[in-house]
Amino acid sequence: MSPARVGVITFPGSLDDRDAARAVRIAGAEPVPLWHADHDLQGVDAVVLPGGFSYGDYLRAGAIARFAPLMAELVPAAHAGLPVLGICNGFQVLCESHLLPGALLPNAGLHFVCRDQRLRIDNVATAWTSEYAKGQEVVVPIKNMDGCFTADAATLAELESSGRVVARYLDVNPNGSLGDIAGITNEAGNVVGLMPHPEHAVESLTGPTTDGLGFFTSIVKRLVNA
Amino acid sequence: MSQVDSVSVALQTPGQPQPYKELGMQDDEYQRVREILGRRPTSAELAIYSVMWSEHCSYKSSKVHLRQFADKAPQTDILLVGMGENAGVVDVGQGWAVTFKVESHNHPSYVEPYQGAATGVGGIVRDIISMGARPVAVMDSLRFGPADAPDTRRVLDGVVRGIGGYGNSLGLPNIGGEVVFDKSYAANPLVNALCIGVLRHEDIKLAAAPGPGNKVILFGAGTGPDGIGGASVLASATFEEESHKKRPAVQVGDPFMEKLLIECCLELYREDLVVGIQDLGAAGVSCATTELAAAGTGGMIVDLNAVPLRDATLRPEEILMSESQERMMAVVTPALVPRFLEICAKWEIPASVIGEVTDTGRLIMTWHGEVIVDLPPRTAAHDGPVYSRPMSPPPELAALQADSPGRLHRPSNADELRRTVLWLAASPNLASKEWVTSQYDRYVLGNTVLAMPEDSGVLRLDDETGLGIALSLDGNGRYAKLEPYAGAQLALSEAYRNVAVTGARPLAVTNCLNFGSPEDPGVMWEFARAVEGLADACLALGVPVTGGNVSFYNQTGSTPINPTPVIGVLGVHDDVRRRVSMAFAAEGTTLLLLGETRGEFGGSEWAHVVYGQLGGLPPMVDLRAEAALASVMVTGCYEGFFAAAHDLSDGGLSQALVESCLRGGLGCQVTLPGDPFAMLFSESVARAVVAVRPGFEGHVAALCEQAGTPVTRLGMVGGDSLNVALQTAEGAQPLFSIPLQELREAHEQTLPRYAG
Amino acid sequence: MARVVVDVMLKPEILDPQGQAIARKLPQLGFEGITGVRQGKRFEVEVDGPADAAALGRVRKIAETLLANPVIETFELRVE
Amino acid sequence: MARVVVDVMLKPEILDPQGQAIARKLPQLGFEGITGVRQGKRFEVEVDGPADAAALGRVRKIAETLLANPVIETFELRVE
Ligand SMILES: Nc1ncnc2c1ncn2[C@@H]1O[C@H](COP(=O)(O)OP(=O)(O)O)[C@@H](O)[C@H]1O
Ligand SMILES: [Mg+2]
Repeated sequence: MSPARVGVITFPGSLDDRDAARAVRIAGAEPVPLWHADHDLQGVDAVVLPGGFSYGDYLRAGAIARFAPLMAELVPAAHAGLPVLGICNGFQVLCESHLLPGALLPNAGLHFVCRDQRLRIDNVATAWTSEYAKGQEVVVPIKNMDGCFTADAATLAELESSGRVVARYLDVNPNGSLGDIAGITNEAGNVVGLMPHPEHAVESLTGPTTDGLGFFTSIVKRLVNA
Repeated sequence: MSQVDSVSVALQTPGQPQPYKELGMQDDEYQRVREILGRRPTSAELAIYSVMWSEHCSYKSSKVHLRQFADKAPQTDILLVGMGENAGVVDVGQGWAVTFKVESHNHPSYVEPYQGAATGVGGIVRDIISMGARPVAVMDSLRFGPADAPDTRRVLDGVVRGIGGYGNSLGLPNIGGEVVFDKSYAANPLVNALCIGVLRHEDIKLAAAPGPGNKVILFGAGTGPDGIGGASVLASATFEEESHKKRPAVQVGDPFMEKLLIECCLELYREDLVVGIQDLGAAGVSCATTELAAAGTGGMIVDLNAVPLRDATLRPEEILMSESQERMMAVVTPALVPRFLEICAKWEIPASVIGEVTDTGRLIMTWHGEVIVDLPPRTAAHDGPVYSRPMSPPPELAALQADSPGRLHRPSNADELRRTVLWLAASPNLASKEWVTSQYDRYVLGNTVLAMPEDSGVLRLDDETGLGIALSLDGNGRYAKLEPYAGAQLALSEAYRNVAVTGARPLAVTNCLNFGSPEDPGVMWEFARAVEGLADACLALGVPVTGGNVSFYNQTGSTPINPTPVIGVLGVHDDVRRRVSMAFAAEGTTLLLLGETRGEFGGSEWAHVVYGQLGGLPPMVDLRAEAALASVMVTGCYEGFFAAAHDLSDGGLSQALVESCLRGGLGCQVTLPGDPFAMLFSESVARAVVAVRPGFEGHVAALCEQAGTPVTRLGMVGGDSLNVALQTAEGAQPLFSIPLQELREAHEQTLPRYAG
Repeated sequence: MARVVVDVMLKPEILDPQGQAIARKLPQLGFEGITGVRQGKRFEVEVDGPADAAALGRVRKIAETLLANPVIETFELRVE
Repeated sequence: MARVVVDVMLKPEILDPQGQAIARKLPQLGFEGITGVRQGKRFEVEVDGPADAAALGRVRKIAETLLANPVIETFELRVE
């Protein structure tokens, strides 16, 4: 059986694309590099939008990348159920593309923050979190300038009542995010946006933990069983 | 259009006065230019010579001294590219090579801290790209005025944001550095940025333009009116009718453009599309064209009208001197130009062919069809003036050295010792730098094995074999002020030791020499002594200097900064999985102190923090002991003897224990064998504290015995406090105990208080 | 050539962490009597030709699709 | 209560990478006829009491010290 193929999109200014590809590989899938200017998703089984500063985060984080030709392919595919994980800048692009609600504003402290962050996984029904136990606490790096999740009150209430908050910050809220929200999912559970970086917690040599691997093994398992 | 000061005009108007003084040129330097050309220079030529012969580009005051790095270079075959290129390249084994270099951006960082620091990172990263390497990490060594001085917050906040803002956007992990506060840097902060790049041996690129007929391509950002104050003088002196807008004093960086440049260059290299490449830094197009031509076939023609401009009003002199960021110049064979431009377009990078390589031995530039530059490029790039400036020890030195800290009251009971441990741990120079380092991405690229607050940054280069490197960047201006020869050696010692305690074999050195005005004989003497000390020590330790940077004129009025050589040492890990961290995280491991402790307090943190005193002599340099300690550490780490290791430097054993306990979350119980004050706070060199895994105590003892490294058993790791006792004839007498929580608060609250 | 200014502000119901951080800082710096700060963006867009209805229409479209994020922001156009 | 608007822009001679990146992107998104974009900040400062000379003086001082960086930026005040 050939391994699942997980695409990793590179936008101009993407930074964690190689790291995301490594995490996909460690989880047992084949990473497929995808180029923002192409029109072809190359038949991948799932897609990761990696972290970074696409277009320098100029204007607004994710605002320009959202117009990439490949996004025109990705948005309908995601609506049709393709699993998509947006990490950090990827999360910002997903919000700008309206695949996920809300927006990410500059950190409340007005500084870039890089720290090993404790999180609680609150939704284990998504395509990317099935390998975690509900309420499981993990430590994963966070590193961003614009990580403050914001939405209007109705959207927020809807996210909470439908259990679409995927992960929350514990101990410290590093960026002023509403409801300590670190990640959310769409209604169908196939699109997930995360501010923390699970791809930097997949090897004990280079990460604070290997707690992030579950996001990648979740999708691999799902694709294999599909 | 105004008249152009072409070569033919220059020939017709030999007596025309020229503003060479305003451009910082001496009378005799100007005369030499006239001799070289056999006529007066055009204003464009004057622009080129004035920047290329500036202190910054020509190293005219430092050259005679820097030669020692080559003359005294240790015998080695690890240097694939030595000094003189954009950065040295070191063989780290398995076909891999590493290039690294540190550079200053001090003055711009005082004027506009954010942009000054940001463009400092940008500049050093381009040096590394131009060697053919992929940049893989950055480091930064920072010095500010006192933490509580009125202007420090502005400079500190801006500089840290700038380093982070630029480096984070490039996707380069920041893996270490320094933050030092001292009144000597109050109006003259030091911002030294280091970049590390990795490449295969066969991928090395050089800054040379060989092959007549090959095309010269300028790519990256447009050329704008950045950093051309001098050129405006020239332009307005020559073209009075032109109303020259105010030119910016500040260069602004575009990290997004630089990130694209990195990826674009790497793709160009992968397809082998360049025969020579050079980044544009200080002196911009002047520097890139003269250096490329001088190192190549010898000639080049350039059409300055082909340079893409951000500001259409720029005069040719201004184009030549512009220091706009994020630009590179490549030499490409004609057949490959279309593919080259295609790759630039893919990365959305503007690129234009601006000239061609020739074998005429002349650099010729045209502007609207007229020849405005016609000169032998070597004369601008390499044959600048060289000065042996007068030097003599600073008048105050003897008194300074005589004022030994021996006169200061020392903590004399357990309570005073305890308070001193906490006081030092909370002092701005020794306090946690988390406020700074949490603004830097240390994870990106996924190869960071150790980073702040560890002794060195450690990176994995090869996923399969575990090949890796370690880097540390250190300086100590107080030591160098007291004795510059020793001061430079002590900085090298510390960086060398920091690399070795992680288990890496120290290999090579880069340096950034931050000094006052070379026209001050006292400063010049300090500089010469520091260079001599560094060259001698590099020879003794067998680690060659691969490159570096000199920053002069760091002073306020006539008061220079403390002389501050900042030294970077690169080490190699054959298998990075065997690296050792400073964290006390394994209960029950045995703590040993390696090395000999003498009562050395000259220039110490203790004297600085408790009394604000600086005097006496710095700790004794002992390179033989340093090399012995390193051999113990490298072998011991590889063999898996150590659960933790931390070097001793500023603040001595006290500070090392505090840091290792807090890092690992475990306390320790130590018994000091002699004078507790000296044991805790002396800054003797060539020492480290190690936690030995159970069962390996004998192996370590044998290893140390063989190397000639003294060993003192201190105690054990464990518990949740730092417990210190004194060995007496009656046994161990408890001195004091500090809960980790109390230590943590002392250590971690200082910087946020001043900076937040 | 004319200049159209686009002012982009967060919707009033959206929390503005940047503005709040500034407002919090003011009393520490000795500035009293400020009850709130909100931070937004200002774009100066240079159009080719006059700022006529067509040009304004184009800038409005740019503001809607790119310069402002309608989920959280509102914008206003002004000719300067 | 009154509102003072502070517009902060980079000085004209200072490079604006953000504005340039936006301007470069517009033609690719199908927007023609834009010759330049510059991006700045807009602050809405609410003052306690009327926007009289004293209040404006205070906001000006805040703009100088906190909202704008006088080395590279200029600012303008406006009462709304
Ligand atoms: N400006 C900085 N940038 C990155 N890391 C820094 C900086 N300043 C300090 N650090 C890191 O903080 C830690 C403590 O610094 P320091 O006490 O100077 O270390 P050492 O004495 O071992 O050289 C080190 O890991 C160092 O690399
Ligand atoms: Mg150290």
